[in-house]
Amino acid sequence: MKLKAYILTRILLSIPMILIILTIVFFVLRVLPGNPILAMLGPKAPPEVVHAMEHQMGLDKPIIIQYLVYLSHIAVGNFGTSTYTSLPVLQELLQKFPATFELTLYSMVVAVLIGIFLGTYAAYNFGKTTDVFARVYSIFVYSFPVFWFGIMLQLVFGVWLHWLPVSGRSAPFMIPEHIYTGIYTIDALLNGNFEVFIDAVKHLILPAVTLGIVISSIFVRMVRSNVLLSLSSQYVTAARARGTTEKKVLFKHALKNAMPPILTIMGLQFALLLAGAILTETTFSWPGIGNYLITRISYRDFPAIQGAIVFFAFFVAVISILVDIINAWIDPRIRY
Amino acid sequence: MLKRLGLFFFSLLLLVSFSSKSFAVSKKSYIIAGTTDKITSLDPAKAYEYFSDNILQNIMGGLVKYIPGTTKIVPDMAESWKISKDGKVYTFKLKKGLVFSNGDPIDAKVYEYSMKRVIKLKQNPAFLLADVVKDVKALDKYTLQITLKYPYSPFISILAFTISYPVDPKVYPADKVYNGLPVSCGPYMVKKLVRGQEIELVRNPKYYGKKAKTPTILIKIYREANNLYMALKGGEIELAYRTLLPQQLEQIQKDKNFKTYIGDSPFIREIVFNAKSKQFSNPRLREALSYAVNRAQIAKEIFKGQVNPLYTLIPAGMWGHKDVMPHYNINKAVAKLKALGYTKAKPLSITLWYSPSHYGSTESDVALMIKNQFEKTGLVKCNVKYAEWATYVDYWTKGVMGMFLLGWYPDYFDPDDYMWPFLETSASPGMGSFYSNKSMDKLLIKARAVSSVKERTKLYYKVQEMMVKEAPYIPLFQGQQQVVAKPNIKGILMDPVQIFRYYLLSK
Amino acid sequence: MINNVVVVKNLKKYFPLKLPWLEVVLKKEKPVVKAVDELSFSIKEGEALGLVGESGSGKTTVGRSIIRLIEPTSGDIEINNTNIVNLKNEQLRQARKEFQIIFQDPMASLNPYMTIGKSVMHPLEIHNIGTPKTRKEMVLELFRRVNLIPEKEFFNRYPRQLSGGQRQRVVIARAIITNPKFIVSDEATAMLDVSVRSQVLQLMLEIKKEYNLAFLFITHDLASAKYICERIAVMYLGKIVEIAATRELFENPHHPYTKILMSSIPVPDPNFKKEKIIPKGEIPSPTNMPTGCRFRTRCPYVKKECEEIDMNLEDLGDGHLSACPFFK
Amino acid sequence: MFSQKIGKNIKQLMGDSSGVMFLIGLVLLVMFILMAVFAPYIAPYSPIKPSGAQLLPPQSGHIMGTDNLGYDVFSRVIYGSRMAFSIAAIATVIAAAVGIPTGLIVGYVGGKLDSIVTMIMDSVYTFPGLILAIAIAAMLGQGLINISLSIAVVYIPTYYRVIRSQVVTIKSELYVEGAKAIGAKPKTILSKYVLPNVLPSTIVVLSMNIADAIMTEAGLSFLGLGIAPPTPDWGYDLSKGQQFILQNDWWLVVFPGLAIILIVLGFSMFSEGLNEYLNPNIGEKR
Repeated sequence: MKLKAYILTRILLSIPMILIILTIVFFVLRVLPGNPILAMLGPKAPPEVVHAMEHQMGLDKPIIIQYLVYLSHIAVGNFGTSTYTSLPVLQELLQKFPATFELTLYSMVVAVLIGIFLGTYAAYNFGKTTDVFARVYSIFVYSFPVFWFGIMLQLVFGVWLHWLPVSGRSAPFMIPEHIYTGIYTIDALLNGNFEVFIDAVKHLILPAVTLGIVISSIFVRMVRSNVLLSLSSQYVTAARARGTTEKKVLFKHALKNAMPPILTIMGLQFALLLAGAILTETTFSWPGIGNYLITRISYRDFPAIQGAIVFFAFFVAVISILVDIINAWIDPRIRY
Repeated sequence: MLKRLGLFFFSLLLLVSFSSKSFAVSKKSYIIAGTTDKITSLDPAKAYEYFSDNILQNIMGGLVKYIPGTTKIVPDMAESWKISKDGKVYTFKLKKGLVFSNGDPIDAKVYEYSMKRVIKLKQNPAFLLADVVKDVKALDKYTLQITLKYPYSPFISILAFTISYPVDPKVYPADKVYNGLPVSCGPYMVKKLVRGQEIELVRNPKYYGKKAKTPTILIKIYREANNLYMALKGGEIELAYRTLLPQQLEQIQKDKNFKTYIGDSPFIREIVFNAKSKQFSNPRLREALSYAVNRAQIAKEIFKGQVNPLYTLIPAGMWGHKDVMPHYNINKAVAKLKALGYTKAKPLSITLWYSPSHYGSTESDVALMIKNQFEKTGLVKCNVKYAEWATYVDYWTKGVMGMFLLGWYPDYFDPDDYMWPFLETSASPGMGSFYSNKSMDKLLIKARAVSSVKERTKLYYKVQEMMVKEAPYIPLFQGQQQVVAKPNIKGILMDPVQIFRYYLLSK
Repeated sequence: MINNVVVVKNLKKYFPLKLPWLEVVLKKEKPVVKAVDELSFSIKEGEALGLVGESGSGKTTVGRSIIRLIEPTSGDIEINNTNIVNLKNEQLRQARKEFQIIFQDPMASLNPYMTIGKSVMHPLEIHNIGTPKTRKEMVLELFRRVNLIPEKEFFNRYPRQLSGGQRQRVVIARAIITNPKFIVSDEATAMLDVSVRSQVLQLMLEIKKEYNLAFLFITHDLASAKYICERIAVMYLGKIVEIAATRELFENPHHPYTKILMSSIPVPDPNFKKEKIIPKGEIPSPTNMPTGCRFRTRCPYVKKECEEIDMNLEDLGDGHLSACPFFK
Repeated sequence: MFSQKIGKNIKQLMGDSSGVMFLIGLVLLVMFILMAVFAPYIAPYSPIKPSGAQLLPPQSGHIMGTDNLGYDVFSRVIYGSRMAFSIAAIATVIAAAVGIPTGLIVGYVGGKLDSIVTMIMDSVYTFPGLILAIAIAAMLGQGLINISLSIAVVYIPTYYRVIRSQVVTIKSELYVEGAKAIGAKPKTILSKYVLPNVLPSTIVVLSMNIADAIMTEAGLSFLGLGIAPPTPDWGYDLSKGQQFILQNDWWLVVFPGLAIILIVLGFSMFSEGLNEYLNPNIGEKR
């Protein structure tokens, strides 16, 4: 099967996933108590206004109709209007998304770096101290609640040492002048403003390290077992026999060949990373989609909640498609 | 290699943490404030919670305004006004040459457009105008006539509220809430708004009144009290307004690097009983419970003395306030509960509801403390339940909850706003109490129509005395406004109407 | 006159070919693999019919579809005068006590979490034969018969605690406990050690005689088939190419394929020289079957006409049928 | 003979590190179970009544200090184990009760039903569990059952997938075909032939899942979507404690956090060891 057809299949297959998540959330939200109109208008709103509003938002129609209408809107990228701010939900989400993306991106970098180095070294020193450390590390860190670990880092680096800011994305006046990507570290560099860049990095360190370390437990384990596997394979033996240096053996041959499964796992862990991102965003007041979701839940801002979750589903789908495509591109056997 | 990499990251960390603490906050040209409040909308037709309104109060103005630091209403964009004898027709003469920040003129037509727009859009606060205003008409370019449905003496206060502010008809659509950057007509204008992060106010050069003292105000928006506190302590912000935790405020009051300003707030908290519910329909039971509530303990232990116990619905400091409700007396509570037939073996079993985030993170503590106070009688078994705000609103309007915590922030500065919505038959369902009493209604209507403050005070005394007998509410406490700032910040005004005026700040 | 216990007519089993969904959607005709194509044969009471062929010839599919473990695409299967193709689920389930199957891998055919006693007793419970008391007795007696002694100890053992030969005896016991009329043996001895194999073959032969069973003996090993079977059918790519009494087939093989198979039997006598006919090339892919005679691509005697013939069995007399019209 | 077997097993377990892990995990779990069962005897105070001054640092009488309402932190940590266990247990039981039979039946029946159900389950599985749980919990509201339910929904696919994939393999095993051949009903085949072969791996997934469920519950409570106070709950106490972290009241955060870590550690070590022992071939957890 050709790569293009594979990509097409993969994309088509992810549509049901988004649809199913959307459906679950839609019905869960609608079936349960709580009146979004009242939440929006306040209890003082006269009943006829409430009814008019319900009518305007289509909440008086049968739930199936509402569902179909919602689907047709989503299909054309209309996520509805927030009942809390009256802003288009998509616009709000797109504004929040770069923050979440920046956080997850750097967390992933932290996790991958720790995972690759610790995992590879552990595999290389199989059974020795490094290895034992790596295994204990991954088991321990896996048990850390993200938010707890975040609080601890805040306590140490923010409250006690005063090294790093404990919350938010930027200091006052440190939002990049021109927003291109919404990712502050990149925008600051594009603006050529090094001060803003440093500020963005400072704000990123604690949340990204928190999330990165917690996720890294899985990477360490995966990298270790995959590198172990490829260290015992014939091409590594062959490379050694040719007199390749150990460092080259380790990073060029063993790690390279262990990469496809690691990549796949990275893709799978992305969901975990996103879930962690919500807790991290809450802990560090990071103004991303997670924070947005949690805030809007208390206002029962249906369009916003649904929007955020659909957005997450999209994000997960896109990432897993990307990972699959990269994998298929690296290893043609995966296509079938 | 690992070592080298580690060293690299460590030095990067050091570099990043020690370099560039030097962003230019020391310049006189701006003040950086911080808050935990959130902005919903800056369209006067929709804005209806403290922070959005407060921003509007700094970037816009209306026909009338309060003299800063007082509750006295004076003309603002109006030059003068007349009220007809029957109290139904208000005629305003506008000042000439008024313009919005974009240069568009402000005239009577603009006001007509704005007020009609509010009523048409039917957003959250629209009822303030819609309920009483019959018609708005620009008689000529500078004359505006507002006709009411019935004489309503607090109406002039409503005109000082954000709902009555003029909007630019060229920018604000007539049939939709406007979401862009506001067009201002006040001391400041919004230069930048990054939701959930910060809002930047700059001086409005076209403002007709006194220019704002500081060219730029940056308000950083924090998610939690902790973040706000941290930012304040770390020097990121120079002023924190709404809302630190009581413990944090207590600590910072001892800190010589900061100055704390405390003032009364018209914000009140109360327990609401659903008078229609089976369990709480008996006024004697409600009375018995009100004896069990120890407001002083709540004020002291949860709020560190930063709120004041309140024994009526009208806040202290406002005319009409009368201390009427029973004070804490556990023996009386026990006696009254016993008289109602409750014993240790057969205790009264009730549920107290609260909403966890709407009134800040202290709310669950308040609920738990009240539960413990009820249970201290030994004759009550009190459950505590919570619901998120939207569900909470739904529950109380549907009468699901029998007893719950609620708060009230006035729309206009008049005792009517503390009495009518709570006690009048058509209004009380909105408060979840469903309280109804015909003689009470008569008193309340009368108090609206009369314009003499003396007369009205008498009437409200009567209302409050009647309320004690029925006890549909247990008022708990009255809030404070608290501002913490660097000592060099001047112009912080503790306003009785709790309008925080950023435009008076300077350093 | 001895009754036919099993009569199979025109049995077909086609498997749909798995393709990527895109191609499935685009193609009108769904390609199939013709694993079993128009097979007909019968087995008499007390008779064993051998079904031999290379792996991939479809003989296992025959064994499974004949007792409807997999659904045949079409055809009639009469067992004990009942056409089991038409039976509904529940009827079929009840009819199953009349015919049983012995699989190749005895370890895999026993539930690892069930003692072998329970495993053998289970068919009795399913078909409600005997009472709970007598069932155990029946099992123990059968254990003695198949030489699983001490039988009481064996009763409570798990499959993993048995040797391969013992396991296959358990499987045989389970197959005959309901007193069936017909048993399919699917390479039942293929995975056993040579030493054990003959014992198990012997047991099967005895059982066949004692119970007067009809036996379908599927194997790729002509020697085993010769040992047990009265008649043998040779299969190639889903078709029977030749069928005859065992002796007749061995003495007088007619179809070129049979000849080739014969030549591959190891012969104990090193001096016995045999004409070696080795088939050319690989066995063709079943998805891309040759037209005409399916064997023609590998037949040493292939002619031009082979492209056009139907592979119909022709009677050569005395029940010896062959599908090659040319080769004499 | 039996004791001999156990001795051999322990030796086998202790032989490599997974055995040590298993034992540490077991000890931790037993500790927490005892804590939950005997909470009233261990805890010095009621966890839902003030028992001293507010915000006392750890000291004799309050070895983990008190919180902002004067509740004893130690007592709340002890009682918190009850909440953790109950929610995790209820959620896991619900998830297993739905996921296992669904996996069994769908896996066995196969065909279109299989493709559809598997697609639904996979969708839920790939979606970040916590986020889904947040959405459901937020809407269901507080309460033991509601929270357990929202967590359960997230874990149903985990069971379904494990069971289904094994059923699909086991279905083609000869002994299942054999059972069909002897005329066993599908119900009998599922319960007597398929299920027993699936159970060992299910037990491992179960114990891994409890760890995850405890973590998810803590996350939900931390976000304020969990159990209503004053019921002792680690996640809630943590989020409450975070408010006071700037006043250096570290004990409010450290102790409930450690409790979560240790119980999750206990479960994951236990299940990891169990996994290696029962079926070395079963793959990754989420």
